[in-house]
Amino acid sequence: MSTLSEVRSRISLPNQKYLPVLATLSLLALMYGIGAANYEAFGDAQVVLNVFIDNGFLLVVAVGMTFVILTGGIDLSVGSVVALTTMLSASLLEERGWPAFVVLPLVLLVGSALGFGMGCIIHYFDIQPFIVTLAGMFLARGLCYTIGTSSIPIDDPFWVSMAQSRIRFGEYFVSPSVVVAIIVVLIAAFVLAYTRLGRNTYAIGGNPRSALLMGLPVARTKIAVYTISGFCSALGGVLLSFYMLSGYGLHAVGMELDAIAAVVIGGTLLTGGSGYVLGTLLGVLVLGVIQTLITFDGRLSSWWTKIVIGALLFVFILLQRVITARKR
Amino acid sequence: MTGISKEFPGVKALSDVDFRLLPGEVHALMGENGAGKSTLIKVLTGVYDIDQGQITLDGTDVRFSGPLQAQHAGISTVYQEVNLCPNLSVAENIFIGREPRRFGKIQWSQMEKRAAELLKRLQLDIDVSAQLSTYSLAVQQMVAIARAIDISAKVLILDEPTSSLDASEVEQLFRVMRQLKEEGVAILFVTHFLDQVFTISDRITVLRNGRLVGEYITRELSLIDLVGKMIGKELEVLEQLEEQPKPALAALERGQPLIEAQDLGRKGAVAPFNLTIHKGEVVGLAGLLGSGRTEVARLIYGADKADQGQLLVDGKPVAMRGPRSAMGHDIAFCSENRRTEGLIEELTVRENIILAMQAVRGWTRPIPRRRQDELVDKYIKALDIRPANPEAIVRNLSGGNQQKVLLARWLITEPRLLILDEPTRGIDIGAKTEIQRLVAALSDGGMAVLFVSAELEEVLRLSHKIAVLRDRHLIAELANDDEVDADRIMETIASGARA
Amino acid sequence: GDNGGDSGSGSGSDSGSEKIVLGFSQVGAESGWRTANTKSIQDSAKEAGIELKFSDAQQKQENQIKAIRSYIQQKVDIIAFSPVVESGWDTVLKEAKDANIPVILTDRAVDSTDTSLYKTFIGSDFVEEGKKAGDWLVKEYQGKTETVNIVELQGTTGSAPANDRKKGFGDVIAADPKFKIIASQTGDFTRAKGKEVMEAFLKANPDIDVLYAHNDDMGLGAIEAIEGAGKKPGVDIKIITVDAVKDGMQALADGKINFIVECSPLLGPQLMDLVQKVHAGETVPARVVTEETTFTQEQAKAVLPSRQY
Amino acid sequence: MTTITRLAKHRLFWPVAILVVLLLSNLIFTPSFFKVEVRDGHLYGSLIDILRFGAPLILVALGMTLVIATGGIDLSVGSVVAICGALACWRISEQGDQNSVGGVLVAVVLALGLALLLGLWNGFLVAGIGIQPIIATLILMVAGRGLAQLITDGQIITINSSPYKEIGAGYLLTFPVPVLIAIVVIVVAVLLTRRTALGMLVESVGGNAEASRLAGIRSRRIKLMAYMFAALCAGIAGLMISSNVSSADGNNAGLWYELDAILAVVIGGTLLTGGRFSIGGTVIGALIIQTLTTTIYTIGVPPETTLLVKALVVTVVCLIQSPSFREKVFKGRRQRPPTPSAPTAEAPAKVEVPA
Ligand SMILES: Nc1ncnc2c1ncn2[C@@H]1O[C@H](COP(=O)(O)OP(=O)(O)OP(=O)(O)O)[C@@H](O)[C@H]1O
Ligand SMILES: Nc1ncnc2c1ncn2[C@@H]1O[C@H](COP(=O)(O)OP(=O)(O)OP(=O)(O)O)[C@@H](O)[C@H]1O
Ligand SMILES: [Mg+2]
Ligand SMILES: [Mg+2]
Repeated sequence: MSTLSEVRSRISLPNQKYLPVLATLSLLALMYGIGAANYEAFGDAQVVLNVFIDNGFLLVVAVGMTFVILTGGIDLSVGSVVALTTMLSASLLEERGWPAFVVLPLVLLVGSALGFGMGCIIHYFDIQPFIVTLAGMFLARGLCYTIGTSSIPIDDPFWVSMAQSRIRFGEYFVSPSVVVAIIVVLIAAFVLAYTRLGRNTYAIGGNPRSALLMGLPVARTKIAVYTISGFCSALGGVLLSFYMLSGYGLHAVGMELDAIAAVVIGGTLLTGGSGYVLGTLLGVLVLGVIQTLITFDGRLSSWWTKIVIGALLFVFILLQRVITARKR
Repeated sequence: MTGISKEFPGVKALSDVDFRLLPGEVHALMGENGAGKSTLIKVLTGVYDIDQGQITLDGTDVRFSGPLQAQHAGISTVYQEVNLCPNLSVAENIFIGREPRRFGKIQWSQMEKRAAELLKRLQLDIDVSAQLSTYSLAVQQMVAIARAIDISAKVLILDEPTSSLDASEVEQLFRVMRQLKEEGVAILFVTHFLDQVFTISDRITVLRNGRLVGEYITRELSLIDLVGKMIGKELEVLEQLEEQPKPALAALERGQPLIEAQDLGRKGAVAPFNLTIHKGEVVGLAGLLGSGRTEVARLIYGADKADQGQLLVDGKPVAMRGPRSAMGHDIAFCSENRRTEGLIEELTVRENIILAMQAVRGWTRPIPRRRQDELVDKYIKALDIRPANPEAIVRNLSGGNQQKVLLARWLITEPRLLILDEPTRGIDIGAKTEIQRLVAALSDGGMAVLFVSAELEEVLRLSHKIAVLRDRHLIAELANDDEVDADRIMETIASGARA
Repeated sequence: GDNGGDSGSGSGSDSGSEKIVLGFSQVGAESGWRTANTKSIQDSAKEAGIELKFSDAQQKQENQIKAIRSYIQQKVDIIAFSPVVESGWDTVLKEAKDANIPVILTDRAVDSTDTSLYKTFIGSDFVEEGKKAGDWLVKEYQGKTETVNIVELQGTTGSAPANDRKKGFGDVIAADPKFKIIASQTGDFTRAKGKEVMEAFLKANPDIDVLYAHNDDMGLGAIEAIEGAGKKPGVDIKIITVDAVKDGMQALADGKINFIVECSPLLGPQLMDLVQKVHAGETVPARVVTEETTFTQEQAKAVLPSRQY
Repeated sequence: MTTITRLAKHRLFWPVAILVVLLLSNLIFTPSFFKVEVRDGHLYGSLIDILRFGAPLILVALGMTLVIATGGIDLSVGSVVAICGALACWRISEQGDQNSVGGVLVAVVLALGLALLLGLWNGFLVAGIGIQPIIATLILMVAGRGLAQLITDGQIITINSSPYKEIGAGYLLTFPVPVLIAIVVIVVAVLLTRRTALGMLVESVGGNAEASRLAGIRSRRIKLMAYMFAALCAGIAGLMISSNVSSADGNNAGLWYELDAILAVVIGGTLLTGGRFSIGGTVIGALIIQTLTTTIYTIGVPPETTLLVKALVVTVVCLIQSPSFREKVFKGRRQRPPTPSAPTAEAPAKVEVPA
């Protein structure tokens, strides 16, 4: 038996399960290097920080999505919940004049409640997450329009200070939203790796039937991940409303796809059970850097922009695939 | 449990069954495939709702809404198919839901330490931090058992835990079971191995066609009686089983080998080996758990790509690009893990059976429906698949019947080499004899068979030649003559000498 | 001084003649109108010898903000953009101001209270366009008393042109109770949706007198639906649209549309002029209105041969 | 067992019931909803509209069904719709005589050829390279839209070709041509999947990929075919849509079609996880969606509340479809008889239909 275990430990190198993440990270670095070589101002570290500033809300949303996808589910409602949050915050703050410390928890609660509701329907009535969250998407977007169809500016002092204050170190700066997003990532990484909730999430993604038969709290976990996703969407919405200082029913259209793409590019399997929040962070950065590359170039027409985004995505995923396949 | 009834659409799985389980006993639940054993267990632990009847635990009426609740009430279960999460590590699979924590934070290192200790108790020495899916089915079964016994429960339910375990692992399991019994745990045990029943159990309850036949004290029941109770008729089966002769070696004409593996190997899976298989020959593979039998079979079939050596078919080297090319050379492979590598659970019995045959013909040439029905009916009868409904969804079949469906899929392709990896896993004795007879008949008819089974007796009974594996090396090839028996093979393995 | 952009400029590697670098963030390419707008800007930038950094926001405000931030990073001389919506620009505009980069708005205003955040705004007034459409209708039905049944094809729900064109039109006709909007639905600014919605309108409402479409494309789709129902567009049902793209003008000249309010995308030359002025430190008016007109069927016939887009 | 309860157990019972209820509910607002008349020598009426506008969606959903059955998903269909419409219209606009039938045929063949190529690309990424389907097709979803706009140069190409117009807006023997095309494709799809072994092989690949591989199924080839079929269907839909309005809009044609198509498939009872699929279910699902859209337009729901209505209907649809919802609701109502009646060979009907 001793040789056997030797063979096995030789086969499963400790870092093997992190390989996709490492591959993504190195490709990302490569992409940044190419950008820095081609565009003068690209090498500036502030460009990287700007990617964080510009994608903090997406990051938070994608973290929530990671939980859902890890269970093998999907949440299409995130973009709409983001929009609803901005709209709700704006209308409560500006049209009702409610104070920020009431509005903030309230909108987070609304987002979580929506997620909770969808989770319950998905679990108890055994309906595919795709349609339930699609209905949730229609609902949240529809609620936005019932609040109003035009965009509402926010000038609540708290919101404005969150939007415009900068956390500086030397000549570089980030926005408070970035700090919030990073904290969310850290908490999520901890929850997934070190708590029962996190491990149950992976277990359900691995095999839901087994998870049930192993006596894991499937109901609680499934509902919890959709609630988390709802919460993260709402938090993302708050960050977006910091970013934009406005509420609008057409904000974050299609953000669910960005979030899903970020999660999947980060190496998480859409079938569930495998992936890391760190990967999601990298996925968001990949999308952000691609976009930055294109604005720095500034010569592409609208359609070439799309084609180039697709092509870069393709090259990236192809390389990622090649690297991980060879090492396996 | 009293008066339990459970009905699925179209099938009465249990009708008015009484069952009791006392503390400090090992109680065997017996019956043919599809008798309702697993259903009884699932009803007891709340996986299914009961239509009728009552469950009493420690004198109080209970009705669980699911395994979680049953676990809280002190019932720990290993369900029939390995129900673990393949994407998690071995240690996690053992401890998930009960991880050692400090301030809510899971203590990974402690968990892995304890998992390793626990598996040592079952004499299993593996890397517990590796993903479960990298291990063979047998190891997974052991892990599931480890999980169940570590939940210090009042009741331990084991549904066919030994179906792919070797004698020594079974021995370890029994040791632990006896220990738990001493501690007053009530153990419910399901198996199709009659000798195991008589070794370990105190009492036996027999089910037949979803009805209770009776409850017996093991000591007072003879083997013959038990079989009689299970199948409900007199026992030609068992007699046949005993009188089956060893296959006659001499009768085989040796021509050109059908299949010849030359230094075939794959890094990390199995060391390069040589093996020849002739037409009409049954070659058995023997070895301990994880010795590489499955790997040998998969390499020959091309399910995994070999990175060394070559394979000759009819004396000509062939490039194995995957199962497809193997099938092109009339090689068939019935895999050990029917659930992940065998059946398509949502499809019907008919579709599963004709699948491989259809795959060879390609999608443009469907097998005419009439022919499908003929073939399927023939094998449903031959293997006694129940329910005998070709349109039943395979997911809803009992474990043993699923195995028969998988077997039927490959038998109808009429290959020249049939690779059977644990084909009798979870199959009742009646059907097992039937399958053994079939294999013998097929080899008489000229089909070569590579036979892998954890049950050494079975290998000995069927094979002309036995290849012995140890630690992923093929160490010996023994002609199955009169001198060879189980002990001799164990000796060979133990000495590790290369022949 | 306003003119701080010079010192830091130079993302272009070519030294020598100091080319003005203009960062322009376009909304997207969601319609022919928008593409014409983009083209006009690109062409006139080339003509004026201005280096244009163009980016397409795909109808997303966050993308526009990202682009503007990236222009600040690249230290362009001037930033111009067509805001997707009015609100939510203060933060990034402040950053631009801090970096001493002047900003010009095109096509649409922002609702910022701090007007120092941008130099000038050049573009159309959507409410005004709606009003013009309403005015024509009021004049057309002057002196008649029976009710006029109007159906409206709105633009994308929530978008500024849809909101404003609806409002302007509604305000004008509200004065007279004989005008009744009996159905109003979004056609997403597209021909296909315009046709589909109009089909449904025709089934549900037997007598429609007037169709008001928020852009030409929806109007053109609706015309097909009307013809399919065996009615004559422009005669049985009077049609008013906004934009005046070429296909629309053709239909107007053919008598299938009755009135088009122009919304000109050809801002390029005017914009470049402003860019040069701002860069040179000259004072510019805070609001530059593009010259826009309206077309009747006769006017359309006259100008059709000379339309550029 | 009565016929009704037997009917109720049919896979398509609930989707059909929902469709019927949705259609009937129109009567309240529009009494003439079911009126179908012949106008100008062709059928005319709301029901015909539903079929006509539903045809492209049915096609796209049909292709999507096969892709989903293999365990994949195709997000690029909307872009393929746009590309094919754009290519065909561009080609026609380039030729001297837009009304030449030959020229139109060439354009159609070109466009559908390109669609097959795009499907091949998707299939290659998924089956050849092994990229997760959602991300593999996302590439074409993003880039394809750009491609379509590249073809149209960002403008809307308007053409004036009566043969081309037949595809999306024509009538044959009073029947709308797009509906006839859709019927032909449905029949072909049914024959292709159920008369050959393709359907079963697709289901087995989607049900358990590894087991299928070991059973010797060429799953790559099957997946490739599924993606190509999906793209072809999307291509035909693209032709219909552009022909219907005689113009190609690279940016808006087929926008968000993928969501509607997936929704149709899911409402039709096919699981997104792959395996068993139902073409009939998909067709009904697509009709439900189109009926909903038409209903919203017809009864005059204000655009701001359209989405709320959609959310409501989708929720109700999926709740009613869910067996466990019906069971739970009925259990509550039925109060569970204390002793179930004598066991018979048949299972008690889980659903009761209020007749
Ligand atoms: N979910 C289900 N739906 C329909 N029928 C089912 C379902 N589960 C089990 N059955 C049927 O119930 C009967 C009893 O099955 P069960 O799994 O209890 O048998 P078993 O005694 O465990 O057999 P084995 O020894 O083969 O494991 C079988 O006929 C089976 O087909
Ligand atoms: N690369 C690898 N890394 C880790 N584990 C591996 C690897 N390759 C194979 N294994 C595991 O080791 C097992 C080798 O044992 P194999 O199944 O061939 O033995 P066996 O004699 O059939 O034993 P069993 O009775 O357990 O089926 C494989 O089934 C597989 O689960
Ligand atoms: Mg069983
Ligand atoms: Mg094995």
